[in-house]
Amino acid sequence: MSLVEPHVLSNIVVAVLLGGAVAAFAIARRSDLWSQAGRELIGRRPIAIGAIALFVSVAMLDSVAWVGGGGAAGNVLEQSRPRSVVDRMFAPDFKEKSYSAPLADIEFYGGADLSHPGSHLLGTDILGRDVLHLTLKGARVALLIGGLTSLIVIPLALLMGISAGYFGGRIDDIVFFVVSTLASIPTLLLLIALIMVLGHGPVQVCVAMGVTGWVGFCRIVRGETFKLRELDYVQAARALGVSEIGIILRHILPNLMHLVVITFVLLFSGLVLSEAILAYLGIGIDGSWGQMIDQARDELARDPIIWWNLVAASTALFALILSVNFVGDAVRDILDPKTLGEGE
Amino acid sequence: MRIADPAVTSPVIATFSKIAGLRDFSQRLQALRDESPEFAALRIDRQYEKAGSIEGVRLHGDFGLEIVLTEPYPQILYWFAMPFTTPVPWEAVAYYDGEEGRPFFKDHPVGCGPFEVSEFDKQSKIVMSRNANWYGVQHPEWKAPGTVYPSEGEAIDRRLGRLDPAYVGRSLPLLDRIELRLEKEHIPAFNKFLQGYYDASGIVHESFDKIVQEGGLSPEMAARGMKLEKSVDPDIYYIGFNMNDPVIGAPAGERGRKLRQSMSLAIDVVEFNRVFNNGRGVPAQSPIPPGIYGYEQPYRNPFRQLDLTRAQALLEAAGYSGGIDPETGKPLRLSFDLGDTSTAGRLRFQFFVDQWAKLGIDVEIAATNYNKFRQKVKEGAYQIFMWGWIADYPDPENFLFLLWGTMAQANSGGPNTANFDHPEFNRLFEEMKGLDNGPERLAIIHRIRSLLEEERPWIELYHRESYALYHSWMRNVKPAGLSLPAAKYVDIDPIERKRMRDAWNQPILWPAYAGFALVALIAIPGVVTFLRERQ
Amino acid sequence: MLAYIVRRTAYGFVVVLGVLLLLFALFFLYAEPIEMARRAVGEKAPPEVLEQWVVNHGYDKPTWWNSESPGDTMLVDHFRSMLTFDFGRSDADDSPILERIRAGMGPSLSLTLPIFTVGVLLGVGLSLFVAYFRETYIDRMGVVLCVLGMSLSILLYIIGGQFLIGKMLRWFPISGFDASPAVMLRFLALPVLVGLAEGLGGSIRFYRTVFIEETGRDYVRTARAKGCGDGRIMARHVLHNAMIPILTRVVVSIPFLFTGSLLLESFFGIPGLGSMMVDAIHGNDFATLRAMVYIGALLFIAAQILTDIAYTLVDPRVRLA
Amino acid sequence: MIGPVLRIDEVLTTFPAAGTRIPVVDHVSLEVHAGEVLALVGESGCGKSMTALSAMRLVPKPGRVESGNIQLCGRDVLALSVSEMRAMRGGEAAMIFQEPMTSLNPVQTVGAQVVEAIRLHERVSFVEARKRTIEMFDRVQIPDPEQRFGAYPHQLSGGLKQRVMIAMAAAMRPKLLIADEPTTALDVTIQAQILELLRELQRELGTAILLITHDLGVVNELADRIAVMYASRIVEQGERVDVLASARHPYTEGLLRSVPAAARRGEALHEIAGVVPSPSEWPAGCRFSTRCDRVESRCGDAVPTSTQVAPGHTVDCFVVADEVAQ
Repeated sequence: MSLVEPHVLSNIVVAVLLGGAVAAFAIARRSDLWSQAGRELIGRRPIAIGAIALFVSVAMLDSVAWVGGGGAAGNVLEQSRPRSVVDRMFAPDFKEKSYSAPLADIEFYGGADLSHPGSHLLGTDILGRDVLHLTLKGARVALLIGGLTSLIVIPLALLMGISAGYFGGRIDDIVFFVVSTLASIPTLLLLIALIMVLGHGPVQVCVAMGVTGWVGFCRIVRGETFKLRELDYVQAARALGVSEIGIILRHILPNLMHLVVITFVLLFSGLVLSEAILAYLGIGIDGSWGQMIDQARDELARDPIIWWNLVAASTALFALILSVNFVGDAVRDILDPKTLGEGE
Repeated sequence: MRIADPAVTSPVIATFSKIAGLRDFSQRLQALRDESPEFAALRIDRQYEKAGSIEGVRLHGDFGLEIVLTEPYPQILYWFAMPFTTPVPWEAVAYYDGEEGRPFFKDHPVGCGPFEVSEFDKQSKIVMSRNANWYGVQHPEWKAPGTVYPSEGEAIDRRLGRLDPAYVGRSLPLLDRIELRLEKEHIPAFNKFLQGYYDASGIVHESFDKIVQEGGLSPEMAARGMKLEKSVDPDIYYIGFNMNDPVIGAPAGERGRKLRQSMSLAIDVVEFNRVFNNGRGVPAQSPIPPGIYGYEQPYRNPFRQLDLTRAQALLEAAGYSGGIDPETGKPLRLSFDLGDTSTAGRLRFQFFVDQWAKLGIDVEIAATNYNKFRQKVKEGAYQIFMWGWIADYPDPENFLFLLWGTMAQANSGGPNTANFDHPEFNRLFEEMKGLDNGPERLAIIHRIRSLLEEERPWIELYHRESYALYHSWMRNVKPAGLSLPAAKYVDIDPIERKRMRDAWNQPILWPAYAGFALVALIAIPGVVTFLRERQ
Repeated sequence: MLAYIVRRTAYGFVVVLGVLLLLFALFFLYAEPIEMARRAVGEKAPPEVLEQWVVNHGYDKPTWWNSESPGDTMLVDHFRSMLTFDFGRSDADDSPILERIRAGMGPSLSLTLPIFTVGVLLGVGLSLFVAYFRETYIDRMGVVLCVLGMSLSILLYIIGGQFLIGKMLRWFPISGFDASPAVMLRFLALPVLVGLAEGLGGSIRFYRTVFIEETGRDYVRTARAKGCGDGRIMARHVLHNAMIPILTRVVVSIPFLFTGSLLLESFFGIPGLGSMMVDAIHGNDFATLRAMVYIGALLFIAAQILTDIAYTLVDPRVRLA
Repeated sequence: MIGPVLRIDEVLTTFPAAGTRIPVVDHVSLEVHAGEVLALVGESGCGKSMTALSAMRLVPKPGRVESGNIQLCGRDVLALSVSEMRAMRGGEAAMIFQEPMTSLNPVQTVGAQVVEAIRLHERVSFVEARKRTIEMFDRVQIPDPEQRFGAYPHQLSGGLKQRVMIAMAAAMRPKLLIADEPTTALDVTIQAQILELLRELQRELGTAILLITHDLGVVNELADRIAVMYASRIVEQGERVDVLASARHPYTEGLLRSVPAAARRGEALHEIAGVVPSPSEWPAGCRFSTRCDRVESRCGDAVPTSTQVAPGHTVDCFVVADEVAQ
């Protein structure tokens, strides 16, 4: 047993993220450019941003967990498991024996009475688990896929892209070769092969997605750095004897930040959608909406049709992606309408 | 001889090596091939001839074969009934050598049945068409009687109309072509059956309730003229424990045994079948499935009846009171190792985990891909697993050897993945396997059964029940498991099929028109104003 | 020109070597050959058979370096077999891979080719329509619909298409494949429809952006000022200039014509290369996967070279240096 | 011909923004007579180009001409059919633009683009059109015209590209040539050459020119009359001499004083306080009132109307109107 329990770790991560968000907010407020962009964004897409905020807060609440306080009497296992805030919104024994329709009071097949009649807002799945609960928990996985992968993609792409674009020459040749090689392999296949090698699990899937995902952004960073390097004030800084690292940190990196923000938003939806495909291939992440959809797709063949599983998971997925796409469009319009051609 | 040919890499060579001299022959052949390339280039029958004969196989005239075994092994008779020992003309083997555009022999089966394989696509379909050279064909020159539809049969055949006089005397086979399709997604496949694009199908469990009600066809389906056939498969699905594991296996002694017993008592397989198999499946009491010698319908395994109170008591006795592991002070943590990462599988395994959770045991699902799983098995780094076994031949030996110490994964890499190596069991098994069916054998099987009750290397789950559906236009179907000899009697009424298919598949087109109208309605005002503005 | 093509191709070849090295690392460095053998031959096989399988498939050789005979390693074998297109036999069922690829190409193409051609035509056509009505509610609705379409998972398109069009409305058979052309059309209609619907949102939006960007350019104003009509401007000026981004997008998707669509093929029971890959994934069939990934990469690299050459034909500004 | 070549009367052109429509050309009236050069002057973003584009009915979407009357060669531009308007453009009235770099189609040879301009209006063979194009190239002093015919825009310098643009515009001997900042993007030496060329053409072909510029030097060089725009409105209009020598509107005065001129060597360069307000910040009444050094309280209340200060010289300013009245 490791020293740090997973739930403690995730609590720490949440704290760090919140701290980071506050810090980022404070920094952004001081900069006119960013605070103005932020205001404009909120003005343009209030609903989409609200939806994303909702998803994020659900995911956060599902990440803050602690042991104890509840659990069925006498069941040591339930009591010893960490339960998140979202879990605590549902009773620990909020389970039926099998399917029940939304708000039903008898089991869908078999017709036995439910132990929680009329209280499963979105019904239950084949194991009798509350669908609303599962759907809410999916938010955390979706954000993990998008967030963790971006944490891999963005620094990697920045490191490689800036060094290639700034130093040029040999380094550029090598980076460009690696990028061409990775880009040549069909993404989905490379992803699958990587997951086969790395194994299953959320971290492995995110790492695999990161490895396949950084290439496109790296190209953009490389091109932009190329341009920035030639700018007068960068040349001037170099003439004044500012160190290379200093120039990169002070002049290059800040001017790439808008690209980072745009890429993050655009990357996100692609990643979450790919996970759904991976789920179909049996190599997705446990508890994701993709997995729920995959589990539920055959249930449409039942009579009467079991639709709420599929609808709940796909609506949640759709709503998140849609909001992110809408916000992404707006972010691109506001921050940089030119550099990032669509679809490339 | 082909089984012994190392180039064939037959998966059953170990079994047939009980034939005296087979292995010697195999080694001689390999040695000769290694020594001289000329030998390896020889025609296959010359190679076999030169390598000498197999000691334990003697010819008796044109139709007799005497085989000597190195040890008593009555089950070999079953093996001889399997496709491995189908006679094969060496000419065909020599001809299909993969050279000059000819396929390899293994990709081009040669045989003499009423149908021949005319297309074999591993991914999607097998097409069989009437074999013009079948011995049963009424050949004008041979003047042989040919094979015709029988007029006699079992009582049940008469009752189910399989002996329709309209068919009696017609020459076989009745069909020109049979297509077996492999579909990866079972729901679309089943829907296609319902729409009449397939003549026969199994039932997917999701649509079971629509098709089958109270054990028979639902009125709607019966009205369509559909027919249903049921059978129990000779197989067993089970959860196994790695008996080498220090917590859950033999090293834990009495403590481990009680833990296994407790966990076995917590699994409600009836509920499992209800949730996942629409109640199909016979709850297993021992490794031996129905239809196999040694299966006794009334027998109930005391540790395979759901009894949470007793399970908790046993857990307490094992020292894990309320599921708490005294070493850590936390619930006992075990891992359920799987080589299946599909989401459908995930739900099934979650079911078991939920049941053990009721005892307070914390079982973690460790689903990896198959290779990783095999690796874990090889390294012995696994605790609980789930597996199934389908009979190769109808003998209890074929099931019980899965627990034989000699076959243990850890000892020999054999299929005894539970690594169950119990001296008493081994002795009983070795005694049982050489015996013919009879009271003596049954008595040993009873002793094995009660030994397994106590030891619990497995939690026996269920034996599958399969249901098959046929459309009304498919005639003379008699279920015969996997074997196909009955296919020559089957007939299809293509006119009826066409009629029904068309009737069931009337497209509903109005939404398309409505959609177009809607798009037009929305777009037209915009286009009109736009064009007007331009002027 | 020729020198450029030669140099570009040479670089492409270097990238191919890089891809091969990566594939080798991916597929050979972690899988235990003996376990692959067990999976392929069957649980019931005795050890000597497994070993024989490993030898037959060449997985018993030293991985990187063989001091006795340097040419006899898995690495060398890997490069040799890939570069000569001698893919050997599948790890799962011992079928010859190249033959299966040949057999699967037809069904894959019969699915992807209509999706590709109709998709490009429809995408360009509809986006022209939307771009023409820009800043009207038709354009705004079009964009919103595109984003909606892009936000749906392909799984939902397939499930929805099969359920709604196949099962409820019964327009087309739910799935299946038939090699005879007349029947094939009926079977392919639904997957093609689903494939089109899935890709259309993204491509319309992409082409629309391209067209709007191009129509906003100064030379269009010039053309207008000299009396060009809208149709002529689109056909003679905008389309030609928009060819460059369109070409990039179109050519890059050509490899997928051959590798097929993983999900569509397996859901609709089309025995193409896509479903072959899904099988290979489920069956841990590395030999097949490796061959398919390699072919996919090869086609992609070839397509890139073609794109670069095509640029020089379309855009006079690109000089061959 | 009777009447002006171009007559713009109370034209209002708007763009949608934030729920309302913002005027970019706000009730502007002006006339260009045959053979004369009218310079439309003002800071960037004051609506000069939009006025010109309105005249050609080329206002980019989503902007549109809301009201007013535009007469081009005696025909009502706003009432013409699409195809009639198309025939006007390039035929009766041609236009050249500020950015020769981007105003030519990069993937077509410059010759083909001029040929297209000719063949759009006249049914002539390609060979004939090519001949005329090369003549035109020669006329606008493109060296080596035969060879330049097949060149792509990126192969030509900025000056040459602008010459091609002029050749294209002049190919059909239009009655009106609208030149939208034709020299802004060019080097000073090239600027002079291009201006010279325009003047020659005007003289030879008798073309009226509507010259849009913010460069008063250019105006001095070429214009016969001047119209000064500020914030979508015309504030002062008159003969070149009148406006340059005795500007009356405070904005025009400011503009003139901010030009470095030999006459006022030694004086500090004037600067108009503040920046041009964006349309959302336009004050009610006189739009210059926020920056005007002669502002009075009434300036914020109502829009000043035109006052004639000399024959053909009008100014929109309350203060000036009072001075004149006195």
